[in-house]
Amino acid sequence: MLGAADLQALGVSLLLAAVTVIGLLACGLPLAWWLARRDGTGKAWLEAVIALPLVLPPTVLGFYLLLLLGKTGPLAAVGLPPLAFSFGGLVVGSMIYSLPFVVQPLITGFENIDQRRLDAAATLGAGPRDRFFSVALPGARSAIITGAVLGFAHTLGEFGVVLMLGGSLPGETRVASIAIYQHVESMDLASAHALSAVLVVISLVLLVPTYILRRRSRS
Amino acid sequence: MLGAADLQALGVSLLLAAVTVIGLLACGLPLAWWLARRDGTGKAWLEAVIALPLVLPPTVLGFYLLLLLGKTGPLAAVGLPPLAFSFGGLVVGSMIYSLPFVVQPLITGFENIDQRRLDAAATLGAGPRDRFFSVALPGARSAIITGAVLGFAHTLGEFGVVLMLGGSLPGETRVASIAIYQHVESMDLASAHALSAVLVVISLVLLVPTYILRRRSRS
Amino acid sequence: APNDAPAPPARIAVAANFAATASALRDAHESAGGGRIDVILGSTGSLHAQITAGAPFDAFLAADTARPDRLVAEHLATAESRFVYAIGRLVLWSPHIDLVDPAGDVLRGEGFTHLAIADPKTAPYGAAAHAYLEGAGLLGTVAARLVTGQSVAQAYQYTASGNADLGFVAVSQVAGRGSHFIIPDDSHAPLEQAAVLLTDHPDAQAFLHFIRHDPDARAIIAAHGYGLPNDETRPDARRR
Amino acid sequence: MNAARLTCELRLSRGDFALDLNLDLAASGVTALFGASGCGKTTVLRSLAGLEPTVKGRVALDGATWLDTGNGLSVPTHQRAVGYVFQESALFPHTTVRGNLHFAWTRTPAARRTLDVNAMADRTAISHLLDRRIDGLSGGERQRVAIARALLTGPRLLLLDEPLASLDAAGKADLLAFLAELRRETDVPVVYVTHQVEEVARLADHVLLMDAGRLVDRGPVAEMLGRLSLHASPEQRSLAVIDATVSAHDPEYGIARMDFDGGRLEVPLATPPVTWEARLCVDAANVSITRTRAEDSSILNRLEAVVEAIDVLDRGHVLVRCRVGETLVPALITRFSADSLDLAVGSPCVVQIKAVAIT
Amino acid sequence: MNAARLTCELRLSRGDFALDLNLDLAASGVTALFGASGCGKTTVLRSLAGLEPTVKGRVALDGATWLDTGNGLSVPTHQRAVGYVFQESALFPHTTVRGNLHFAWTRTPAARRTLDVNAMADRTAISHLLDRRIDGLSGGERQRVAIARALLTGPRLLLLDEPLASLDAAGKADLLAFLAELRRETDVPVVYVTHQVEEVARLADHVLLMDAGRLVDRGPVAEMLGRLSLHASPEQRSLAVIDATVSAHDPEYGIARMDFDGGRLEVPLATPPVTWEARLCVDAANVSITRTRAEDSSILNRLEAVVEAIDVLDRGHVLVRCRVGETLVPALITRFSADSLDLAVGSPCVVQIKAVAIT
Ligand SMILES: Nc1ncnc2c1ncn2[C@@H]1O[C@H](COP(=O)(O)OP(=O)(O)OP(=O)(O)O)[C@@H](O)[C@H]1O
Ligand SMILES: Nc1ncnc2c1ncn2[C@@H]1O[C@H](COP(=O)(O)OP(=O)(O)OP(=O)(O)O)[C@@H](O)[C@H]1O
Ligand SMILES: [Mg+2]
Ligand SMILES: [Mg+2]
Repeated sequence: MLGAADLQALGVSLLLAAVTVIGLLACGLPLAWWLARRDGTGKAWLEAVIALPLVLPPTVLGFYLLLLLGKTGPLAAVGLPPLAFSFGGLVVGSMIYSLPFVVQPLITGFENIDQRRLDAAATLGAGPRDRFFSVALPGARSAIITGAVLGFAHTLGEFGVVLMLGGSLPGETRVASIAIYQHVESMDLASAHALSAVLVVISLVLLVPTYILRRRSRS
Repeated sequence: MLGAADLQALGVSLLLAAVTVIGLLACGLPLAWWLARRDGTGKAWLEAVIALPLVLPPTVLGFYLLLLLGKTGPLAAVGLPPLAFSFGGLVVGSMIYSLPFVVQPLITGFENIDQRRLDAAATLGAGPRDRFFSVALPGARSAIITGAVLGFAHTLGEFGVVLMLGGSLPGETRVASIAIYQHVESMDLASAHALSAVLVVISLVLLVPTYILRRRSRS
Repeated sequence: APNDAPAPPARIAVAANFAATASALRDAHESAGGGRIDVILGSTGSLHAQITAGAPFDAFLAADTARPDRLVAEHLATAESRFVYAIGRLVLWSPHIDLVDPAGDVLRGEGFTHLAIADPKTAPYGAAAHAYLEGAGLLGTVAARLVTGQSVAQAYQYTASGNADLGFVAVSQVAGRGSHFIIPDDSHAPLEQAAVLLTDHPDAQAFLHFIRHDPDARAIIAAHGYGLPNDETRPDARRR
Repeated sequence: MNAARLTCELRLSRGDFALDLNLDLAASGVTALFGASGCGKTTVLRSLAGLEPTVKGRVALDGATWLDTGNGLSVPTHQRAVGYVFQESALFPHTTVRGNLHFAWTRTPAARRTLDVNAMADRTAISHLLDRRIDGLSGGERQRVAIARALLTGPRLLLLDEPLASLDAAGKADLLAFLAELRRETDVPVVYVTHQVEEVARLADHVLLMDAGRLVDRGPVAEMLGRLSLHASPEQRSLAVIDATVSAHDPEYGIARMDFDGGRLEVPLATPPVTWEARLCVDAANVSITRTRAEDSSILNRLEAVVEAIDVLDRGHVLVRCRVGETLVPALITRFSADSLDLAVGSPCVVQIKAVAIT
Repeated sequence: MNAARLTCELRLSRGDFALDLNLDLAASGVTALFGASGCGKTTVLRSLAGLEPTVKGRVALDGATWLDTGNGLSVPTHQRAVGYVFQESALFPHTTVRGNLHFAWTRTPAARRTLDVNAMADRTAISHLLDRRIDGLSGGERQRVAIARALLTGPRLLLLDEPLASLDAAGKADLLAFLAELRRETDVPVVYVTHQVEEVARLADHVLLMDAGRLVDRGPVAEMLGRLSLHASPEQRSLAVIDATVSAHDPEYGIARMDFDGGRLEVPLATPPVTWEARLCVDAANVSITRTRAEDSSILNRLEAVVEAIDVLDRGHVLVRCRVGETLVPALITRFSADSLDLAVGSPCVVQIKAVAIT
């Protein structure tokens, strides 16, 4: 039912989603932790700015990212290799676009951690880093899983940014969502349905155990 | 700088985002509360299903929704009015697409509420509904704001589902994201930039006080 | 950097409305012994923006002539490589067998609630349909019933799914089903779709040559409902 | 008093811990639940409140059945009209002290309302805290708020889990007096968990002693506190609990004369009492025994008694339970003294109680 | 002992509450922090631990400066090496009891380690709970885990905020003995907050009395407990604190003979003592006064004394501070008795202490 190209696109999608989530957690966890401990309007501004990628249509965001990361963009001007039309560029684009979905739940999760536990950890000799890893992360586990799932699923379905920034290069930047779009555009609805179904099934297979795991960690 | 059509589209966008968020909270709060109190694999499946709209590209999701909610779809067959090309249809489509962004943070927020507070409320005579309103909602306040912000911003930027389901009827289903996209596609970059900037500024104006409010509720 | 790896397949950026035809052409080209071709779909506007930003495409089959011309002007493509490879034909179509009369008078009546059209601002087919409606003095009567798709493909999806009773779509999309009225070519600017070569990738050159000159290729294009330019024989007014 | 009773059969098992308890109590007065840490006291209170979903058995208060798992009946917590002060304060952090009290007040049917928010705050000495948020309270302040909140609901059953644990002596005394007053004014049954015998002595009518999920002893407070040392180590003090009436007050020396069925006691009391009934407690360790009266000591109270039982607690300690009229007065003395005084069951003797040791 | 000291000046203001405290303590032994609910005890401990970011002033322990806001210095909590048992248990719910103890153990430098996880669990009677999750513990069990966790870190300063509040009598006695042992074995200074005089008497060397954020009195434990009733209501008991050595033990009667600088006491002690030093406490309410010796009572201990001070607490109560040798033994008696015994400062008298009232 699925052609080799579709399978390849599926592989790129899963890889992209995985790398994006890992990257988002790597940046998002410290950022959210930092923000959760801050107060005042400066923080509110930063949080609002993080949510901003959402308010632009993805294609338009992709367009701006293309201008930023492309051959003629400012990054290229300072000598960095252009990221547009490469897997790396897709990762950057997806991370920017999915950032709020990951960081926002993390901030909320970190804010909910009982300050007394952090105080206790400090009296037991745990420094700030240690407290982050040994108290904050386990304490926000459920929020981390929520953020990771939202980021993962959103990256899988992402389309506008990826298409614009990645250029749909087979094997590198053509992801499943683009492949589905192409099938629809070429009026090959059967393939579109099949690929959609596979994407949905794979997502279920990945998400259900994740949610079961999240529950287990609570009781 | 902005034409009348753009302003109208902006109005539709804001109205759509507001109605969608209200609708999502109205459905999402009870759903999340119910899910947060459940356990086991059944729950994990349901949570995974809620996340599924994310994994499909929006246009494709819109396409399926068009088939489902349209004139010839199963909903019309059972006598419901077709939702395609109407503001109501957009609301339904946006709600389905943004559901996970609202419900997931809410579930996490509700799960974090200290059971002892709910127990205490019960001994003070508060029934289940009352506990939901008087203990769970204030307790999950930060998560609710997070969910609402993500839902609002995502609806503003939403494009694929809205376009597919709405038909871009000026004043009814033509939203700002479509207008920006049109400007970009027709290489009217100045208008695209202007409208994007207005959208971003409006979002900031709405989000910053929201985040300040969320902070205030915590201390 | 020189290496022994086989050259990557040629990447041809193709306007989405030409997707099905392009696949057929690619298959024909490959079975005729041509090199491997990757078809990359997008809206003409997006593809143009991507090419401008350095996208590694080897050729561009646009849905209009404006973007290829622009690329030529921007020195991203050579003028010699530009040619019109197909001429779109607009049709008023409905999946219902008896809704659209051969004269298109249905537009004057109240027999429909939604009329689908591609976005006149971004899609050539939309602009053509808009021009037809304007010329026929129908714009006022149908304006409130117009539903606008992002592309002609979406206009087709609106109509084919029954959500719009009828729509302005490409002949290439409808393949004789339902009822239709072919819009006269002279009621709007010709829907010429031009191609340009962006690199000197041999397979891309070969593919464009195939489309331009090969009789089989031209037959495939025609079979998908496109008109064909007279090519060399017909002088192109817009050419420099 | 008619037969209003609290009956319960509770069974629950949870890892190593199993609860198996059958109770039938008069549904009035204060029942103290006493026992080592981890013996299941909190679990019993939670079960009575309907907060332990896995508990099996029956609970009925005053004719109304709250739980009957045999018949699939379990009245939800919010319909049980229990007032519960939790072991760890469960105040609502999203609102102020007033908000917490108001929460309880608005959910109390008018018929069950007694004191209003301000009056209750006054009685529990938290008026100055009303507009504070919960996380701006000290531990003891929180506990007082939790008590005030539970009392506001005018409950039909009051469950108190170590409610005075982190209060200072004065605060404890005030709240104990308030609880004792409540006990006199209303006939709400109270189940009171504490590790402090003084609190039990001051408040309770009945004592239940638990161990490892089971009831090991029970009885009226005077009996039980008179033999508490028998159950545990000598650290667990026995007490005399004497219900008495004030018959005279000497304003000059601030001393009240209190009559009880075994005689008369003199007790320091700075100001004349508000009520004539009082409950007096004396730690068994503070009761001394002589065979004859010594007249020149500072010990004011000397009562004729008969030795009813002598229990050797360990090599060093003997608990001599003396009967003074109808009242049991336990004396904890050394075995050496018991021998040198030649005490035996039935011996007449004099129990000496310092006035200030009576509380 | 050299001059290792804990000095602090703490100033903090928070709404109605202002803390203003200057302290200079020997950096060894147990300092009890005593005072009414809300007077700022927890705030002082938190300030010492570095958990109150808004506190101003100086804190120095044994030469090392932890806080000096004048010079912008504040050593972060995790570098202060304090062990802290919080008033509300702050255990980590995401792991087991063992996980909580292990957390502390792994973060303790080898040089400061004393008991390992299992040994500590043993000493605090929580070995059977090691694999439980925190929400499967009763209130008292949590408290024991919190104590074990704080002690594992081998702290240089131990801060205990009502650590024994929800323990039963036996558990309290065990842990008190363990803490007393720690006090003897190590010279870690301890600041101990409690509302229970018994705990102060048992453990403390020094007592600080706070009120509304200020220090109102301080002194060695015997002095302070001897006059505690003077500061507050008579509910606040005064105690005699007597450091004595065991000179003989009668195994037959389970009685030990204890010598102190004012004489000899007989105290019940079932088994021979492990250490020869002991601290004895007697509640002032349990001390009676005679002018002459009465010989036939069960009261074993009669000590010659001189009245040093007589304080009228209220109309009914008098606190007579008697000097027995060098030791202060306060007696709380009625004013009536004081008058009838015709006591005055300088009067010779006999203080009677029941053996079992000595704890
Ligand atoms: N969720 C649980 N899972 C397993 N065991 C539990 C759980 N909750 C409580 N226990 C155990 O049940 C027993 C009874 O606990 P409970 O809280 O009723 O004791 P308690 O008598 O109130 O003790 P304390 O005086 O310390 O508060 C304890 O041994 C405790 O360890
Ligand atoms: N966040 C806060 N905002 C305002 N006031 C506070 C805050 N936290 C504590 N307080 C007040 O500071 C004072 C001291 O509190 P602290 O917790 O130190 O008292 P405490 O002596 O430990 O009392 P307790 O014996 O009841 O535990 C109290 O009056 C309390 O109400
Ligand atoms: Mg308990
Ligand atoms: Mg405190």
